[in-house]
Amino acid sequence: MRTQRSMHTKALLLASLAFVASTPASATSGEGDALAIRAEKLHVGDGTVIENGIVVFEAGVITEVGKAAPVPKGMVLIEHAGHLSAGLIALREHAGAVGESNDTTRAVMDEADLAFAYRPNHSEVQGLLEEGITTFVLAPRPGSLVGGLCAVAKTGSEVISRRAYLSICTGANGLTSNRFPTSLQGSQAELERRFSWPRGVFARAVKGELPVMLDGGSSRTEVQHAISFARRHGLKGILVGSTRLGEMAAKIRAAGLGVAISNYTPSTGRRVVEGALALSEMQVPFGFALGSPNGHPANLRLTAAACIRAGLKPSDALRSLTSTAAQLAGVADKVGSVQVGLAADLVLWSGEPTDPGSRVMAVYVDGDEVFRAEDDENGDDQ
Amino acid sequence: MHLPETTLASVLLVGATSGLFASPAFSSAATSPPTQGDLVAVRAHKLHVSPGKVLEDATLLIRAGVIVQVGNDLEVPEGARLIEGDVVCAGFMDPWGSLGMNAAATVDMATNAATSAIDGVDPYLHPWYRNRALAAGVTAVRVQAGMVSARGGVGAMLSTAPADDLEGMILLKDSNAAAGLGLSSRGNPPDVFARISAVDKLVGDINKGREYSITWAKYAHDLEAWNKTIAEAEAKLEKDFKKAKKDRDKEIAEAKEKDKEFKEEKYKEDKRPKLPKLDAEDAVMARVASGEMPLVVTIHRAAEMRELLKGTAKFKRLRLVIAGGTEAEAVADQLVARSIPVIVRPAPLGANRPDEYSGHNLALAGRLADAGVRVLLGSSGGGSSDLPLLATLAIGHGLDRDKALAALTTEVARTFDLSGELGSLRPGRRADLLVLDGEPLLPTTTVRYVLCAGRVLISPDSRD
Amino acid sequence: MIWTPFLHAACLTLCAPPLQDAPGAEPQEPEAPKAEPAVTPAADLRLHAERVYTGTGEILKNALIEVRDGKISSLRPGRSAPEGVLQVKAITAGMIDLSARLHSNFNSVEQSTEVQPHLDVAGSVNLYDKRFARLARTGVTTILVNPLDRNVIGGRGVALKTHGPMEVEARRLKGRPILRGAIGSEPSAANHAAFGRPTDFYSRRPTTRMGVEWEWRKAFFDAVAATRLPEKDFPGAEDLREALAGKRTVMIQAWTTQDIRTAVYLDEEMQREGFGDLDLVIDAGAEAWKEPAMLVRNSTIVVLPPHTARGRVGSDGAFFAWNTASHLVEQGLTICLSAHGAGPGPATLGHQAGFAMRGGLSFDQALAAVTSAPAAVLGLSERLGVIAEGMDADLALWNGRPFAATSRVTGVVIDGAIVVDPR
Amino acid sequence: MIQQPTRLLQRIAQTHLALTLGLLGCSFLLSAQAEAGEKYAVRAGTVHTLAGEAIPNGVIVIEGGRITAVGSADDVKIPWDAEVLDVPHLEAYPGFVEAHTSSGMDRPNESVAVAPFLNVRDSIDPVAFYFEDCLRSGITTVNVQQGNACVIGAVGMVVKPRGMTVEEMLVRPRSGLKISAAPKSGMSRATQAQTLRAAFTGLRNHLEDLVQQKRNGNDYSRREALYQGRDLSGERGKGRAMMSKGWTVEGLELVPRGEVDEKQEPLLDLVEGRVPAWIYCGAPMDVRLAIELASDNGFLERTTLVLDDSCWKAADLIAEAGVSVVLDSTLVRTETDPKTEEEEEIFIPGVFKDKGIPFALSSRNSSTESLWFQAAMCMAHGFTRAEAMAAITATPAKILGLEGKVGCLCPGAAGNVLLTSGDPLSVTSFIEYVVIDGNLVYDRSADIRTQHLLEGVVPEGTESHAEEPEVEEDTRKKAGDEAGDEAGDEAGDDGGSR
Repeated sequence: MRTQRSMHTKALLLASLAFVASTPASATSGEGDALAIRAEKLHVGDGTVIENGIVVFEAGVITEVGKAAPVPKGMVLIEHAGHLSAGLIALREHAGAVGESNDTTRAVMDEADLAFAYRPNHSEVQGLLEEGITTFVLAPRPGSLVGGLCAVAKTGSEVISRRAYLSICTGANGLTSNRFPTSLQGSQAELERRFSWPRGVFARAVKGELPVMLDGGSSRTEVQHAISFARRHGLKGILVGSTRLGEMAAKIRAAGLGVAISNYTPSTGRRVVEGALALSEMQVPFGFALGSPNGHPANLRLTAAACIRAGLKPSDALRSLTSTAAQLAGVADKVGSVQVGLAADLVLWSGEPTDPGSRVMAVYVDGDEVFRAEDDENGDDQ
Repeated sequence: MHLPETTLASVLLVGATSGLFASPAFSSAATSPPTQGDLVAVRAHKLHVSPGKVLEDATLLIRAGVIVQVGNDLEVPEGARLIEGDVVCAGFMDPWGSLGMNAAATVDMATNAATSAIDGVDPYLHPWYRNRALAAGVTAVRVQAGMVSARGGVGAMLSTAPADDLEGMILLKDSNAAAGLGLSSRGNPPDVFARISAVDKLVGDINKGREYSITWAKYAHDLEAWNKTIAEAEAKLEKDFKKAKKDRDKEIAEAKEKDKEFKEEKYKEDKRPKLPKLDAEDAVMARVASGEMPLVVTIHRAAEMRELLKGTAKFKRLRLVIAGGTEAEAVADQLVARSIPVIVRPAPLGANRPDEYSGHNLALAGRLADAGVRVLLGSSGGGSSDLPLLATLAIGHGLDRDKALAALTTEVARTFDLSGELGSLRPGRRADLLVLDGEPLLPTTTVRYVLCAGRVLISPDSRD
Repeated sequence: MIWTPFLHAACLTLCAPPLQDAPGAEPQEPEAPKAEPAVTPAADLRLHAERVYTGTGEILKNALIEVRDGKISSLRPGRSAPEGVLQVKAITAGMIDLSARLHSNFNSVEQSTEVQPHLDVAGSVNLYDKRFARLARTGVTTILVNPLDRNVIGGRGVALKTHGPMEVEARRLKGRPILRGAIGSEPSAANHAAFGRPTDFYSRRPTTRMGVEWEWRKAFFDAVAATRLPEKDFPGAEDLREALAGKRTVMIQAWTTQDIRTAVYLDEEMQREGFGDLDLVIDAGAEAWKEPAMLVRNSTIVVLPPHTARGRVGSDGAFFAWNTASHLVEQGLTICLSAHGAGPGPATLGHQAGFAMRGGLSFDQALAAVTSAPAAVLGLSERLGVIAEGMDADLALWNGRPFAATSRVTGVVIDGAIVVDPR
Repeated sequence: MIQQPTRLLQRIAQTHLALTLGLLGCSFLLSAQAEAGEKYAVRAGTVHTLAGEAIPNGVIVIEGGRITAVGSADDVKIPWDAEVLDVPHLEAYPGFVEAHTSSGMDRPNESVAVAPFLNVRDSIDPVAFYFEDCLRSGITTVNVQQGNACVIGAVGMVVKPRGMTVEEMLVRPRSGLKISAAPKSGMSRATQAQTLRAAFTGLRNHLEDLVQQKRNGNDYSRREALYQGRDLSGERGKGRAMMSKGWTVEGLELVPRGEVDEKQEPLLDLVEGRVPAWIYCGAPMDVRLAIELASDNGFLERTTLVLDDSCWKAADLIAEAGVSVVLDSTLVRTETDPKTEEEEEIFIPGVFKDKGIPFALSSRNSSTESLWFQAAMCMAHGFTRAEAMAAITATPAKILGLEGKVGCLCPGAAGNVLLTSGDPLSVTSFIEYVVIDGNLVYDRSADIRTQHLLEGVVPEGTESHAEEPEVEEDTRKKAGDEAGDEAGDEAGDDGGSR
């Protein structure tokens, strides 16, 4: 139950700000240098692993992938004695939106656009690169009924999709004690009103063009309310924030929703892992939420490893970290796997990508090497 | 004169014959009711005797909870229970845990150097918490009262095996003394001024402990000398008694003649040495100063560490252990020179971490190990059952895999004087071991069997 | 107006010729069980009890109860217990608590404005809350969940069984709709006067009992006015009009005499104004014993708070005499008992019936006060409240004489399923 | 009537008062208000002695405050000069016994951690509302001990709930020293155990110093005793060798008992087994500490454990130690399994009955859920009537060492009789009369407060109670009572960590 909650007092950068033509990006997207990498094991992302696979990319886009992919003459070929996979994707992030991520003065901020709050070269964002995270969904923090529109951003470079989700808190997280709504029935009534006569973003959500990010809250009943709400209005999108999704797997599948698994912590970890296993059994697409800077970026792979320890297949875990997450975020055409035509977001590992014991040797975003593990001899360290 | 037996004097008087860990305080086989024929054989494709030393296709024989034989082609004696598996290694140990402790005792700020962790151990905790740690492969946990107080008192090493009473849980009664410098408690960071004086106060307490042991040793010596001189004096008086009696009669006679008052001879002897004042806290610090017990100091900032190392340099036999050590790289050379181990907390701490952990980096364990520092991994009370999983994070950020396994087994045993009992799979050791279906510390590896003192506690069909 | 007399008729017939089962004294001659072969069609569940207190005033001895798909299919006294059938000492109907206070605290009331008649508390009920199971264990099979009394008009209550499907909509009992409100100091507790800059929306009216009364009257007057002047309309006006038309029961929490009087005067004013007549139920009417006449005049039903050793109850310091229950029943009123929660130990509804009997209430009146009377308030008399063929199979199984301090509920059957097994 | 807070507990008793009571020793004193020789008789519909068959149409004869005869009307002759209470329509029962409470005192707890030199006599408030309520619910003997928030607390006393001064209420002056194995606020179980052991080592060091001084021929402690006015004549002047089952300091006979420091003397009495001990255990792990402390220091036989409802888990340990216990007022404990989050209810008196551990019940509040209600709850959970009644009469009397003196209607016992309108465990019956030491002390028809509670209206001619007295409720909020959402989300990861 919620007594007086501590509220963020920082104001949000309002949408009325002059639209910034192109988001400030450190790496100028587009003309990255041409490169080819051969790795002992190349994880395509759909479960297949190519022994000694080669990936070739030019101008930030992958052109060739394969065991005997032809390397154009004159192009540099890097030999990597380890694994290579697509960059990891986190589904609910606050890094880089320092203090801008929710506005508690009004319950509904449907037009607020998190893309404007994203500062790519903030130190919090750099921390993600060291953990192999190349793309993430920048979402508002819980606290308001409708927090705004989430953006999908490349770590350290530009926003690649400005309207990834409409963030909604149907559970107790959306309540505060000194403005409407202060009760669950109040918030449900308001959402019912907004979605029964939808305008603007609500109309696009009801039409299915704009997926929603539903923070269902912690108790199973609140998660039930979120699922039945989504079904009632035919909404697509993902459920976040609850550690008790395991028992609801069947309902979630029936509603056609995806899930973002919360971080593994010693006290709630057991239910998070059970939930992930139940979801994977019911073939519910799920990715991993991260929520740095409060959650350390290493939590992404740690949570995946905890699920593997409990029985999840490593290939399913990698798929959830990469391709499934890209599908859920609606950017599967740009990132999420090592395939021709996609962005050259690649990570070189010293071992299995889903083993937290493997080191991140190098990270490429849009073909540019943005991180290299510092070692005395350069390149591979075995 | 009856010497209170808890004082240090009795130990010193008796001399260092019975070292603490050899005395039966350490109940190795006491936990499992060993019948003579309690024979278990464990066969594995790869047997990690100790990190880095692996035997292929080896067998290990356990009798009455103790490993008796390890070798390649040992045939299994009939009547022994045979367990087979891919990989066998020693049980993991959490050198900085709280499993088994009463919650309030771990955050108690009123503890002092003499507070015993045993008084805070709760044997009635729900068994589910213990089974969860066993299932993760953790077979022993070092626990401490007052984990964030200035003086945590005397810690203990507990076994995670289920036991019906307190004695059954204890592996080692007095494993260490503890102190905390610059730690935040219940969320609020420590007062800056308190931090400055804390190091001097700790060094002062160790010094007081040393002087305490000296005064007691001196008292013991003086007492012995005094007893000897008194014994000699008595013997001499005994011998000269006849003469003394004759002289005395003569004097009485003379006095009567001159009818003067007869005055007895005044007998003088030097006074008996005074019993020094008893102080339980100084007694603990004396054992620390004499190196009998390691001193685990929970400390994070480089400035305080430098101050601590400088202040404790003069105690030659002090065995210091750093817990936390977020900025320990700055003093890595001194730590290597004085062979001071560091217990690192490998947890991924986000922005809402306690103040003293600011600057915490998952690569700390790897960098310290590369600099030659003895590294241990501990959960700092954050759940021992997750320690093996968190250890993989340390490996993923630069800690060598064998050093990580050592940090959970042999290094812990070595730091707390348990090398003869735990940490490796050699004859004479307590049979705490894990049977895995893959290399240790991999997420894909599952723990199939867990044995504590030869008793099979976790097996594939008993997984709950 | 049509509703209330029927309600009373049903209750009076129950209470009028109480079969005086002298408290404490056991009826002497147990009937000889007739040996008759059971040839009835297969039943889901069969129970045998030495005494079945049906709640219709009739006590069946050595009765065999059969249950099929959630309903009581047959009830035959004077039989010996067939082989393998669950045997208990006594069975009563499942108890009903109209004031179980099982809301999720501040999440259960919309405090942004004082009058929220249309908001349904079902949205904030957490069926996984452990107190449902605890209530079931004490023999309470149905409860009314109301919003927290922090608003003048809190909204709609929801009647739920304490065991069943885990969705609120599936478990909701479609009985008589309930509108929850409060009079006294609680609704204005969080409000403060708007001196200087109003810091939050709590610096508003009402801050006194007068203010609370004013909000009540304003709400009803505006609801009626809205039929003519559309600009007066507000969300929930329809609920208030239904209340005036008697289609929705109005349950008002009022501890002290002055608050009970305010509630009755409100109803009488509505009648004088010709707006309609409220079907009034007073919740936690501790001091109803002081002026029962006005309650009789207004045919109001009173839900009494739990017994207390000190006499003083509630936030307004009302004095709850131990004989209030018997005193009100003597005056011809219908009363219900409540336990305000489901603590382990003695705070159960069964014990409240026992303490009411200590104050002079007869056994049958006490049984009615925890079964048939609350069922009637919920408008579910045709399903709950008594043990008869065709009724819901909600049963409380006792290991001794019900409501005695020396016996307790050892088993519970809800919708024909054994929720707590006495074995 | 509002009680003014009387003297605070920490005022140290004057020496002369301690001396007079000390001289009276621990012999069972029946300060009977009735002058010796005054006779009283009760004739009731049935007399339940609880030690045999109920006697229909029974008679109880009380002379000088003591029961001299119990039997049926035709074979027990009522003395001609006895005042007779003839109530053939009522049933007679022995008075109930509250084995341990800290109610009825001005302030039940003392801030000083180790204060064995204090006595509850200074804080018992004879006109406290608690004692009036005891009469209403049939409690005729109460053992008042200091509250549980202490390390080593004051010496308690057994009183009857009748009398204008503490001396009139007295049944037994030194009923035991209160010790707590559960942590006092600001401490944890580790520091509490450490302080407890330090108190006994402190006693031992003090005695050894005294013997050492005597050996060295220095009379400092004698001079100090004289200076402080501690009387060294007679018994106090003589030394006695220390006899204890725990540990002894030889040579103590050299030290006159009067010279032992006033703060340490009660502890010495405890170690020598001359004063019983009441040890409060707030959790199962405290039971181990309590038993270890009692056996190490030689007073295990005279120890009674005062248990929190969670201590049922340590029942085996208690059975092994062979001590008796006073149970918490919560008879049904609800525990949540951290794995399945299912709730399980445990009936605690049943656990102790099955293990054969003698236990006494405690009242939950001083009127409607008093001892009779707790006994009724036991019957509801399967106890026989005899077992339930014994837990509030005979067993607590035995625990207090007053077996055969209170809690029974047998010749030689105190004249404490309850006259009830029916089965005392039934909700619908009331206690009509209470006789203590052969004096009628309570008559329900004259009890304005019960009438006010029962009828709401205050009978005319009696001033209305302006302010209702505070009834001491067992208001410790049990964890499970608030809005119990699914627990376990924030439960400690190891059950033990912060």
